[in-house]
Amino acid sequence: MTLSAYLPIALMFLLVVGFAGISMVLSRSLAPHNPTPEKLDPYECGIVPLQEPLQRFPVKFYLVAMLFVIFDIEIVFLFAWAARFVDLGWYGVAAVGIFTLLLIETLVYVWKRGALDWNVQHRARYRRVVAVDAAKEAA
Amino acid sequence: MTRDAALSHDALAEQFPAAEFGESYGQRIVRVPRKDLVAFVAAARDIGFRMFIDVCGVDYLRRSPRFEVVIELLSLEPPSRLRILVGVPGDDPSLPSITGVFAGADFYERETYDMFGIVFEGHPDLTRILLPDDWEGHPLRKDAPVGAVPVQFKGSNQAT
Amino acid sequence: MSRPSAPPNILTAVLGKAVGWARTRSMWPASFGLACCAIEMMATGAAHNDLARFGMEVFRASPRQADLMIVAGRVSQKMAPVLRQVYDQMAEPKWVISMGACASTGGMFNNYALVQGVDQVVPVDVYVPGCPPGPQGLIHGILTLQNRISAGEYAVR
Amino acid sequence: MSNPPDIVTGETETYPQMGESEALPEPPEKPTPSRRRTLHDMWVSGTEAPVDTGRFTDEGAQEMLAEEEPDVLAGQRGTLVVDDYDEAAVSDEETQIVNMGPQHPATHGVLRLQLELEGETIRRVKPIIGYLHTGMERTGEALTFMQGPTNVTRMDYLSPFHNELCFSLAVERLLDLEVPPRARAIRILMTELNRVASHLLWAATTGLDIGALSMMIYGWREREACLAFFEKTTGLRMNHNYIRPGGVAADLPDGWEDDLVAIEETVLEGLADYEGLLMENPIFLERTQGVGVLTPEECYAYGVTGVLARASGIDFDIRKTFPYSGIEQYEFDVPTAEHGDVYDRFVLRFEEVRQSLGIVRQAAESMPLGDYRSEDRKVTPPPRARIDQSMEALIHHFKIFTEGFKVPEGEVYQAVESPRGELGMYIVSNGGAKPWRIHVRGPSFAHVQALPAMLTDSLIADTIAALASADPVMGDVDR
Repeated sequence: MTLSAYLPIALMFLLVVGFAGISMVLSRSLAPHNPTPEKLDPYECGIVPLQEPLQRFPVKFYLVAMLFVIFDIEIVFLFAWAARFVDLGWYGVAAVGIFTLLLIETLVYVWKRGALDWNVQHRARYRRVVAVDAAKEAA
Repeated sequence: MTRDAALSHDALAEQFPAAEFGESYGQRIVRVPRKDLVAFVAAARDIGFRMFIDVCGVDYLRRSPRFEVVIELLSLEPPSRLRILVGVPGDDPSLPSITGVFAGADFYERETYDMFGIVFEGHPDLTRILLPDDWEGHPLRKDAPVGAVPVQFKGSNQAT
Repeated sequence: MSRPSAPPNILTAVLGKAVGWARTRSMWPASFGLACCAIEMMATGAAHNDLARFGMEVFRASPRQADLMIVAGRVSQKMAPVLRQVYDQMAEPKWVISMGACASTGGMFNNYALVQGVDQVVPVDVYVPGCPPGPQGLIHGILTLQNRISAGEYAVR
Repeated sequence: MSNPPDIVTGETETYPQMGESEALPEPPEKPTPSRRRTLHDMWVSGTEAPVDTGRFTDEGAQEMLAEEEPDVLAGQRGTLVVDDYDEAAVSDEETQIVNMGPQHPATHGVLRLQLELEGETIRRVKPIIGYLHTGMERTGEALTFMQGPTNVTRMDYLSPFHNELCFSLAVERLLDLEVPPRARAIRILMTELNRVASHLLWAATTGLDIGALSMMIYGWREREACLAFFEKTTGLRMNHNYIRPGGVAADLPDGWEDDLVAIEETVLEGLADYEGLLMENPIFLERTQGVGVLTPEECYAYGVTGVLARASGIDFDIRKTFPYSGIEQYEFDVPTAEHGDVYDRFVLRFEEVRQSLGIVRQAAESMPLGDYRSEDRKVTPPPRARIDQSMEALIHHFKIFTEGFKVPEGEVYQAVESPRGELGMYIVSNGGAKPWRIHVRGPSFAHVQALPAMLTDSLIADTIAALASADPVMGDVDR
């Protein structure tokens, strides 16, 4: 692979870095920069915040974040296969198929363990609504 | 209001001799002394006025019981309305709260307190509702200043 | 409140005009709808008389991403500190349009409850008359503000 | 400081001030329960010392405390009336009080909700209102009866005609004045069209809140058609001051029949689009069914009326139980449902738009001829041309427009079915030209109070849907 094959990639890289750099420099120099104490306050719909925002978030938020990371990375791996899937032929499809099946299995496990549903309904009134519909279907 | 079926009008009448019943433009009103207000409202709800509609205050500046609290109730089966008027003297503006009977009276009583300064005893959380907390005075009283900014128009007689 | 601007010469003048022009192309309004004027502001943003023609159809909820605050409606005494807080939290090139008679001068409610004119709370750039001003009135106000900015009158505030 | 001076006489109506009157005794200041902190101390993030809170909003006493008395706690949890709160299932995770404050895209105006959150589930709700308090009831006392509709029409700015109609009907009952049949028919026609426009706006903003963004564009498209007709008839798109004591301000413009036919066509067509877009959409069903439920007992206790009550199964519509302005001659029915959740409210409101369009069509077809204002020249000003001819008309005109017509002493409560529920006006007159007291019973005030019962123990996303389905208009709440 002669060096020239890498020229478009280098050009692309320069373009990306150049655009990002220029826009940051321009906005830094032209836009007024004026951090006031109010701007540093957390935004609470116009009310001055009472106390520090809660540091320890409930664990459910981290759970959802981790699940997202897992399935997002899975897609990143698929990119490599997608680039050459014609040449890889059925062998490629099988390999990726096994990989995806593994992840679907984790999805089913997570779904059954109930990590995905947030809806904690304690009040009878919510169950009553479902019951009324069920009764109607039954009747 | 003309289809106002007479609820068991007399049922309330003989339970509360002190209440004077009346009629104002087709709607039935009743004037109840302060002390047995809660009992009267509970009795009214039991005989049919189940829907709570409204509580508001009125400031009759020169009348002997200066303030008046007006409670509106509604019954659905024989569709009819009832308006309960309670006189509240100016020097001791307080009366029992009916949040025990109707949970919906909470915000209305806070608004009446906010606007007129009428204190509702037994109200779980009697604070201002429409005005900011550090507001002095009760604006809907007749002797409260309107707070109007005098208009700069030179020709108009200068507002006090 | 802002950086001292350099003495005007040919380079910065052209740059200043370019920056002024760029700032008006898509000014995102902070959704500060209070009362009846907010309904007309939404009508301006909807399909019939479209605000998207000026690149302004997205009403940013948080003041961080907003350049223009349209005070649409009557400002009560309880709301004034909130208005001031949201104005302070907006990023620097920010402008204020006071929409409607109640925001501009207290309108027909000359009493204890309203701030008689929102310019007692925040510096206002354009006053739009009307009660409520129709969508055309509001767009006219916005265009006036944009012409002023690209002409460089409110370069940096 | 008293009301602005009289235009003609120039003397001001002076009420006895505290000083000069016969020294009204100062009422003993009853200490409100002191456990509420009067001015909460605050730590602004990033600084060590507590900051002087003079400049900040200090609704200290109205805000939600970490620990509350049991009865206040029940109120905030919405279990005062129907206590179905499953105490055991509440985990002891750390909770956080968050502000869904006055400046928020989904609170339909400047309503502030303080939510105590446990993760994404809401434990307690405290609505804080008053951010749009305009003192309209005090302004109403300074305006004559004829100027009243201008003040009242700005209260519930989504249904200005209903406010004006309620005020005018109340004043007419005080005056015992009979309004000609054409005026009554025009009034019904305009208020029902106003209900259509208000429900369209509600469908647009609620669709936007729930995530159906295109609903916002569609909803406004039909509403513009209605507003164009309002502007053609009354001269204004909103805040019309069209329905006045004694009739309506002007007759219908010529060519109004085909305008109405065109409106009915576009709205019905639009309605079919919305129902196609929303009603079978699984995401929409998931977001609305079983959300924000109100039980009938809570509707009775909190005074919740209108679509929210009918969705919970209470068959109460003022147009049927206490008909006003001749609406009983038109034939329409009032749909009800039984779940009381957001989905039922959607179905009911769409159905109500159809019923209202039916009423508008019937009113248009059977529009009686004749005068659109009452003949009683004491109340309605004479036509402009008459003033040059007859001295008496000139006197009437002068009297009405300077000091206003006198209303006999008395008090009246008049209710009207506004798109949000029972809109009532309690007017006390002391025989003068200005009302002594106007109290407006806004339906949204009761709906905001019932929010804790609807929102607790659901997810934050459900709050947006439930709050939007209650359709609170803050002008109606704060007045």
